[in-house]
Amino acid sequence: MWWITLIEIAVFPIVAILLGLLLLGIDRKVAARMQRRVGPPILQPFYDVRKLFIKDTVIPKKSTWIFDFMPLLSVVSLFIIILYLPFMGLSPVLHGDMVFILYLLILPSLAKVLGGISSGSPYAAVGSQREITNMMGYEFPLVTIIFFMSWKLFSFGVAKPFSVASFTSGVMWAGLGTLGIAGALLLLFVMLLVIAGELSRPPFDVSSAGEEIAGGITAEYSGRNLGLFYIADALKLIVLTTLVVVLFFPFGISGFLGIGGWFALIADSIFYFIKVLLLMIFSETVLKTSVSRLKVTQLVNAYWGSLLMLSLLGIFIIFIDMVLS
Amino acid sequence: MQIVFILSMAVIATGMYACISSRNIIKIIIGLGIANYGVNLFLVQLGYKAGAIAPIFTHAQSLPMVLPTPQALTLTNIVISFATTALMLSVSLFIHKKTGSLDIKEVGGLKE
Amino acid sequence: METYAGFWHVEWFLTAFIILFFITWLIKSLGDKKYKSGIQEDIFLSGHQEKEYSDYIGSENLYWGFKESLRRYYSLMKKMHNGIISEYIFWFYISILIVLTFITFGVI
Amino acid sequence: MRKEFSKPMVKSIWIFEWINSCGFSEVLPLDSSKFDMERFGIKAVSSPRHADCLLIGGYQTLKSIEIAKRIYEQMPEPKCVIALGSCPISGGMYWDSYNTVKKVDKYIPVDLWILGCPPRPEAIIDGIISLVNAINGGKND
Amino acid sequence: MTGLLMHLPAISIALPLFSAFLFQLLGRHKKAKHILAISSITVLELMLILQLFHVASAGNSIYVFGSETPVVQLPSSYGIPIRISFQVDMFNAFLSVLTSSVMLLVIIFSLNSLKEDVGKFYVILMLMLTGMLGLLFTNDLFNLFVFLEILSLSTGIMVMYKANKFSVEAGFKYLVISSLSGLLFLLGVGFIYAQYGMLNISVLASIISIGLIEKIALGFMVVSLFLKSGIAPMHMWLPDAYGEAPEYSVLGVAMATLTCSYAFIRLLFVFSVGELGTLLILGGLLSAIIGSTMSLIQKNVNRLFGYLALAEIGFIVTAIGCGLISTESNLVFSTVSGGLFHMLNDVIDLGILFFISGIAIRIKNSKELDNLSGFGDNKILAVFFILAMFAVSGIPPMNGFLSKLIIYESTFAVSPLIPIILMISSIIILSSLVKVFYSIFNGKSNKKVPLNMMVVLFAAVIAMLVITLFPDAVINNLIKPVTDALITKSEYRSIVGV
Repeated sequence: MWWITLIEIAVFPIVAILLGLLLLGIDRKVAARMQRRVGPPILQPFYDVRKLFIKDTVIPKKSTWIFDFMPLLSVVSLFIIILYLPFMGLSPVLHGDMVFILYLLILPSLAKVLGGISSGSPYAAVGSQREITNMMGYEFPLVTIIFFMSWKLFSFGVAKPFSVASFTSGVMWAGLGTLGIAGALLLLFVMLLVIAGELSRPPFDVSSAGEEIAGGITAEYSGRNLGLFYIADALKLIVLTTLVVVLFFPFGISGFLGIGGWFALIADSIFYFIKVLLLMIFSETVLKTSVSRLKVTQLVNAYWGSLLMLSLLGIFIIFIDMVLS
Repeated sequence: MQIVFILSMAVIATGMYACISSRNIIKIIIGLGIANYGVNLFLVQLGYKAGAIAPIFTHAQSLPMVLPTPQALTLTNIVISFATTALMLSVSLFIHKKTGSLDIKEVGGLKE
Repeated sequence: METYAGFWHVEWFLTAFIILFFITWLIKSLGDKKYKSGIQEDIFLSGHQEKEYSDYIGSENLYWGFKESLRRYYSLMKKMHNGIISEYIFWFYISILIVLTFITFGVI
Repeated sequence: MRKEFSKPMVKSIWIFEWINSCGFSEVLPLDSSKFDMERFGIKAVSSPRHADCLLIGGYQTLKSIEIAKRIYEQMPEPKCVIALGSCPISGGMYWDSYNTVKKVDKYIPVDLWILGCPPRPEAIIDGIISLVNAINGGKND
Repeated sequence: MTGLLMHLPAISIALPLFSAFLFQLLGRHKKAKHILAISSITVLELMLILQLFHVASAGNSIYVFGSETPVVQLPSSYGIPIRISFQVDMFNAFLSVLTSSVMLLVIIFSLNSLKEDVGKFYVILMLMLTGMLGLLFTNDLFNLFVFLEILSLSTGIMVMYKANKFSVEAGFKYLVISSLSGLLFLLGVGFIYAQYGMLNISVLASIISIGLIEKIALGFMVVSLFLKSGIAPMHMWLPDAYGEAPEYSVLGVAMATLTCSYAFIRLLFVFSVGELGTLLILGGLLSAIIGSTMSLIQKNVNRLFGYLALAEIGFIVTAIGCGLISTESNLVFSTVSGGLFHMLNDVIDLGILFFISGIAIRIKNSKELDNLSGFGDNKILAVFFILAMFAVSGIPPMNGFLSKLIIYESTFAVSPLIPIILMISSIIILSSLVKVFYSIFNGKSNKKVPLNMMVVLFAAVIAMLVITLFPDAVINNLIKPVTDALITKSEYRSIVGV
């Protein structure tokens, strides 16, 4: 059976790229619609990537060899995360646990930072140290939520509380009173903001701030390197929304509709696509069109201060609910 | 027996207080020395028996003898504290040559 | 490798890494590689022609944002690590008191 | 020689604006909901490395044309230049002052002239569309 | 052959001492001194590896000084162990191999950066090694104090080796701290001696009943060892010492700190004092937080790595603390094995970082981060640094990630707050390492890296890759027996049949 996994290892990433770019297109379209603009065609990201791959790839004189290697590493690490998450509603191709995925989520932005640093341009250096500050920021609430949920699994007596498979058993909503559901919704709200932070979307896009530091991290990237970063951004969108799906809405639709075999597969993947789409819209398209950029200090205060307090509040509410019931 | 124990604790306490309250390096070293003497005093009085003689076996009278091991411990500790104090004094000499003062504020060059 | 509450398989990670590295390298090789050297390779400094510039940001002001937002914590740390040896010994005495109270009153 | 624009470039053109004076107030509404340039895949970009088109607007002095030339040099190869308004064409209102550059074409190869001082947003959009049709129609120069 | 094996613990102390003495006789020809140093350390390391395999197969071995046959039931009328004895079990055999290989790498690393005072440097290094090996093997409380003092004095001098204004100050602080800690350790030993009249650890462990006096005595002993291994509130001397020690022998000073942490881990587990677990966790978390946040704002590269070492000690101590608290045997085993496995990984990863910073400082001869740039075009160094950065901050698949995975997933059963704080501090460690990467691998200057430094770096990286690629092999036949040796105290206690 291992050769099936090899095929899946090769096929899933390609599907993920297409899905990611499609989602980016829908995201830009919905954002435009919100501003009563016509907005680009849905397939615009595909045209962008195709155009980027045609253009020259300029390697600055002052940049080191890492500059050219890092876009590759960031896309590869995102591909690997996709294999460990239940992509398209199916069970994950490879079995890993949550701590591994949390740490692997650092790799893409770390690769981007290393590339930005070694590109030799001061804009990119400022952008990359802002990106690291952003990363240090959003890790706190993210780690708190995930460790709380695995601790909850542990208190339910699950054998391997950290493995992704045990997460898909719907730990979030199991055995929750009304109070618990309020707490869980609070955690979902915090998670959506953290997702927007990880994708460095407008309220938190200090690292690729167009106006202040011309182009941010990718100031010196052009042509196919920039195309790879564009694909990495799309993949990150897929990975993060799938992570939220795993944490909060892991249940499939086929069981509900009671259809089996191939149709179940298709129904599940469509339901998964809808879930991912809604999550993306509520998490970052709404934020993109409504909130302007934060300063770097406000960013860290937002994560370590208010968002963390919100997540602790949510955890506390759920804890009370568990104690009461 | 209790008195010597409390006295040695007092000596150790004064030595340790001297370390934190003094502003001069030499005084810190002296404080450490005093604390060492306190510990030695404490160690020696552990083996004490009333009316016993020094534990020297060569043609000793047949009287009860004091316990020898704590005295061995004290001897070693004296030697070690001697070596450490000598080293620290030579280092403070070197510090004075380099920084021109023995005050811990000036010497404290390595900030956060 | 089995841990208390999870597991970690190196071999699957490495095979996935190698295969996907090859696939990404293929994707990257679709793009165009050649470019015109000369001015095009200089760093974009909003068009200014700097003869000799140091593009290096001193290690003092890296992570300014993080330091700025944790200003109170870092000022506390500056006071704590102020290089005076009697302060360090004072902290040692505090820890002795804490440990002794912890160990005598058996506070688990 | 310059690499020629090819067909896939047309659907997504990223412009880098180098606009000195009045031109910018006209380019700004292009992102607005009335004249949405994004529906043609045109996006304003902040670094010449990412850009395809250099939008030169407003009168160029001898110093600023130096910088514009450098930016043009730093753009990756298949690139085009759009001159915005009458100032780049003939120095516009300041044609008789000593330091304005009368004809930008002498310094940077310009592909598209958009007339008007400053040209209205519709004129800018129409100019870019004609550039797109020109490329589609195969006439590259 | 078995005769040699019996005497191994004694030889492992005698050999460095004897070679330290020999250096003075060799006078001025440097070449002979280099050869003597390398040969004596390699011989020592081979013997220790031999001993590791012997202990792995035949269980603990004890060596009694001064009695007829080296391994004998302790004589005397009714069995009071009055002789000093060394006990070698899996835990300290493994650490002794680690220590001697670190010292070997330090010697090879500093071959060509020593100008003329070669003999002095090797004497100090050998004394440090004697202190460390003695601290590891000793089975006698007072003997532990004596070796602690030897180690402190020689490491203090090593920190002062460069004899400039700052290193002398750092060395002085190190000496004051060590003598204070030795003093209080002796006070604790005195209390124990007052109560039981004997000093042998394994015998004491079997007959001790933890009352008030024993608690105070253990409290004093353990606090002074906390101070020596730089746990949180008492850690200020550690970055000074690492920042100012000569760049080629910083890893030796780091190894000295880890050996002191071995000492208090051994004491806590042998005397099974459970109360201190919470304190260890608090101290570990505090040092993880302080270590990582303070390393962000440093300007001196070795001082920055000093704060990283502090954070890594925080990880180890938290894991050991959780092991002390928890009761369920499976949890105790996985937390302690996580801590020890992290000790091994931490030594290797920090070793690579210190070697790379040593190379950078040696070529640019300045410790400030701002003028270390110029290694942009050196591909090998950049790859090694990135691998070490992934390892220290625990990014998969590197070896740091393995031990941190075990630590997170076992300490979280004690309380979920612990892994959250540890994970945040390891992210901050990553960002301070990115800052170092930015300073070092920036410009282009084709300076040649000396060969011996590259050889040492290769050795450390190969060790890291071996652990990364074969985690199960390393854990099952190295970390598992070591943790068993530490946790199951029965064999450690019963070896000295009273």
